Amino acid sequence: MDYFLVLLFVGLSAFFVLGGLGFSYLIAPHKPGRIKNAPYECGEQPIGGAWIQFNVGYYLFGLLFLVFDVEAAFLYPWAVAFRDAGLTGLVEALIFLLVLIVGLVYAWKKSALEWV
Amino acid sequence: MTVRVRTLDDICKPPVGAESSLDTQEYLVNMGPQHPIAHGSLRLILRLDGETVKEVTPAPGYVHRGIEKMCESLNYRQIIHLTDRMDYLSALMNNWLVSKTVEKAAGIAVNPRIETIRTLMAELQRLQSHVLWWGVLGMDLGAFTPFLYGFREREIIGALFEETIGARLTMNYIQPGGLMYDIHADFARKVKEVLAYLKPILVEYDTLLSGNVILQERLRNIGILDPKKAVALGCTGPVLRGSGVPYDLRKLEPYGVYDQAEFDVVVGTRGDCWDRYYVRIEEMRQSIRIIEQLVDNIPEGPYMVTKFAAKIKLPEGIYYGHIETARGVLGVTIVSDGKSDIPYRMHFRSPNFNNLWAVTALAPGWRIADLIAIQSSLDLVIPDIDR
Amino acid sequence: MGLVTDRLPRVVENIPGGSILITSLDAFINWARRNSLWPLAFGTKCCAIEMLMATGAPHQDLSRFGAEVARQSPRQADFMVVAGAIVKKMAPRLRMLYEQMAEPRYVIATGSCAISGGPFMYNSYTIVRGVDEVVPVDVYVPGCPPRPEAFFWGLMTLQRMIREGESIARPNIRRKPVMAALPQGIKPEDFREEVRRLLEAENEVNVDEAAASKIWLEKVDQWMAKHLIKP
Amino acid sequence: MDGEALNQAVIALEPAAAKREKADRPAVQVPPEKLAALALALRDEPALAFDLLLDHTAIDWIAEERFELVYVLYSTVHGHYLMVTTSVPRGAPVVPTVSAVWPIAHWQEREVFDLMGIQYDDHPDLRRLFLEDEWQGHPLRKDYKDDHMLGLPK
Repeated sequence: MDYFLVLLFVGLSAFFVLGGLGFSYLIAPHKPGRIKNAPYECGEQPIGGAWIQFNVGYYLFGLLFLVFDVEAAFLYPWAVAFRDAGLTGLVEALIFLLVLIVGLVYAWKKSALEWV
Repeated sequence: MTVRVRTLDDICKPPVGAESSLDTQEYLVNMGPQHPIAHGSLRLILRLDGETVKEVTPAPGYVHRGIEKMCESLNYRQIIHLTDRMDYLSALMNNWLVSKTVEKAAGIAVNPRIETIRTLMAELQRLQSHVLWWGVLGMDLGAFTPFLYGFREREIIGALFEETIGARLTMNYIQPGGLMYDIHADFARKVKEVLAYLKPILVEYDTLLSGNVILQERLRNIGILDPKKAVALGCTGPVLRGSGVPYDLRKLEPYGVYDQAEFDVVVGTRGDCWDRYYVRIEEMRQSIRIIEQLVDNIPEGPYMVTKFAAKIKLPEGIYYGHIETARGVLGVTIVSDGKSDIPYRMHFRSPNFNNLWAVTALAPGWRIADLIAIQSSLDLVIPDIDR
Repeated sequence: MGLVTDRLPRVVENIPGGSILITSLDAFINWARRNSLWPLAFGTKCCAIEMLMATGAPHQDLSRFGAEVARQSPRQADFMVVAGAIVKKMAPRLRMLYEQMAEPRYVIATGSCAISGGPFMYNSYTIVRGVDEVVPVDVYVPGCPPRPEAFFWGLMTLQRMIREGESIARPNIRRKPVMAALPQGIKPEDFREEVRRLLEAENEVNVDEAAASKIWLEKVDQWMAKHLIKP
Repeated sequence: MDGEALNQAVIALEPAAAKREKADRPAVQVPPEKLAALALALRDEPALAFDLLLDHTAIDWIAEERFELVYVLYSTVHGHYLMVTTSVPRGAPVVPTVSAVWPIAHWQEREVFDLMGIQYDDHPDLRRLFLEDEWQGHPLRKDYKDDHMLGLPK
């Protein structure tokens, strides 16, 4: 029976997301043009292509962010069910955090965090 | 005799790094005419390697209206309204400069009342300009609230101008031979009220922004301009004084009644963005000191020495005058052929034009965020660069 | 592309009850659009201080009209505030910025420099005399610089134009310039009739040729002759 | 040093220099070929030490068929001013650059080249500063004709 709430929740969120996009998709005028699709550079023609070799630091930062973002996402359900998870739940969460802390320290020592 | 005229496209060719090599390639980005950091329309072509700026090539000219060509067909009174459209944040000082140079050349003596009112108005305008700069610096570095504080003060000082001059931005108030109108009846009382209000405000500015650790982190030791380099690059005003050179025309060549007011020249030590920032905050305090000493005894007398429509003819010759505006030394070179009241040639030495090129010397090596801090600490007004 | 977005409103209109649906939908959409107009901060000169900064500041507050979010990139802007003189070197960039704005887009030309070249009209070899030679302008706010309240009146005029003339069946209708500071004696009916009569297709502007030509003077005479309400 | 003494000192330094009358501050006139040497001397001479180039502009004397270039110098050490002018025929307006002596001259000369059309030889990066690169003519010259310029109505 209580699955109805989950269905309602999923339905509402889908409605808001798809409804917003769909409504504006139907109603908003859509006139793509050559200049309109050109990349915006403060009113100037962009110089040179964007397909270049750039610094690897961007990728490293992106990766680290992804890892710790997902970690935060996992912590949310644990925090909700914190009270009835009892002591075992707490220890498991700490172990999970510890593993990620080790990863962070490793990245720190390998100076992946310093921006070159 | 090698004269080679190049074009902007020679600069704009994208640098090609070796495709296969491991090192990163550089690329060109336009911080173009429409950009929040360009207070106006200034285009900076940045050669970037990842985040670090390799080279900055400013390309001004997007607001070049040819004011110097227009001055060759207007007489001296009509030129005044063009001057406050160049550096609109120190409009009164621009007017004062042309009036002062024309009066000295034509031999018109101006009575002390006019001199005192001119000095008062110039210092109020300097306060208003620094207050706006402070708000916009906060906004450039990401903090939006200083912008609201800054403009609150700007409106209060603007109200003073509006009562006497009637304009908020383009003043056209100081004419060769005196002033456009006399000051408002209770001008002195209102100025004292505003000063009493502004003193605690400056303390509030320090606690709000100056003491903020993020701002100090963004400004300290960034874009260090040593004195030799600053003088070589022709910087003047708070940019030069921030590097430690005490070059302030109000002290060296006292014009108006600056010699009657006792104030000191604010000089920085290291010449980084923080010094240029704090020099302007201190200058605001000095301006308040000057106004306080002058506002009580404004001498009596007519506010206009020559008839308004009188033709002012300058004897033949070349005259150079300059004045200390909020951004540096604004100079004017008037060449008169002695026959008519229209100048033969007029050239403005704009402070922003010379301070702009410090960016090319300061920016390489820093990251884009530091470039924003450097550009904002130089306090540029673009129409003054392009004239 | 556009089978759905462009034809749907017209298809619905032909169904007997359709036009009621369209107009009521219009009313709602126009209400939503006009109360959240985001300006593209495009200040070149002293008007920028008055129009974009002073109006956004606490004393004269632009957020009363829902327009205080000054976007820097044309992608997220609804209307472009041309504040300050436009010179020949800037005209193509201005046109490019206008092209890169998302539909439905409007232009408010503030300050006499943007309207007619202002104090730089004579003896200036680079000024473009009037921004309407480069981008189709919707509202003019005269003044040098106009007071922030004058800019609000211009903004309210634009909002009234959106309420009157905008429709999803014919999106982004290009409108002839309407003076924001309406001369005395102009009644709301004249205003509504003016907007309805001005629904024209967008005219292509050749930037280089337009910026160089002096069509501004004849344009004003035509406009004054056509629209001046004889007392 | 004050006006007159300054003029004599510069003339002593550079015999080809002459005093320029009708100027409101000490001014010296010098032929263009001597300009580069004088500029270097003015900056490095300890007694003069002109290290700040305040302003550089050009005047188009169309009646006398010459351009006059004006350099306003200031010494932050001694605190005195000097105006150095040099004249160049309108036909071949070529002047040696002083951007090696005062780096700011690099851009001031570019502005004068852009608006007045005076060529600076071995200037590191001589291009137009304000106007587009394909702009025809130099606007600040007295004989500059442009139909875009609206004349004042009589």
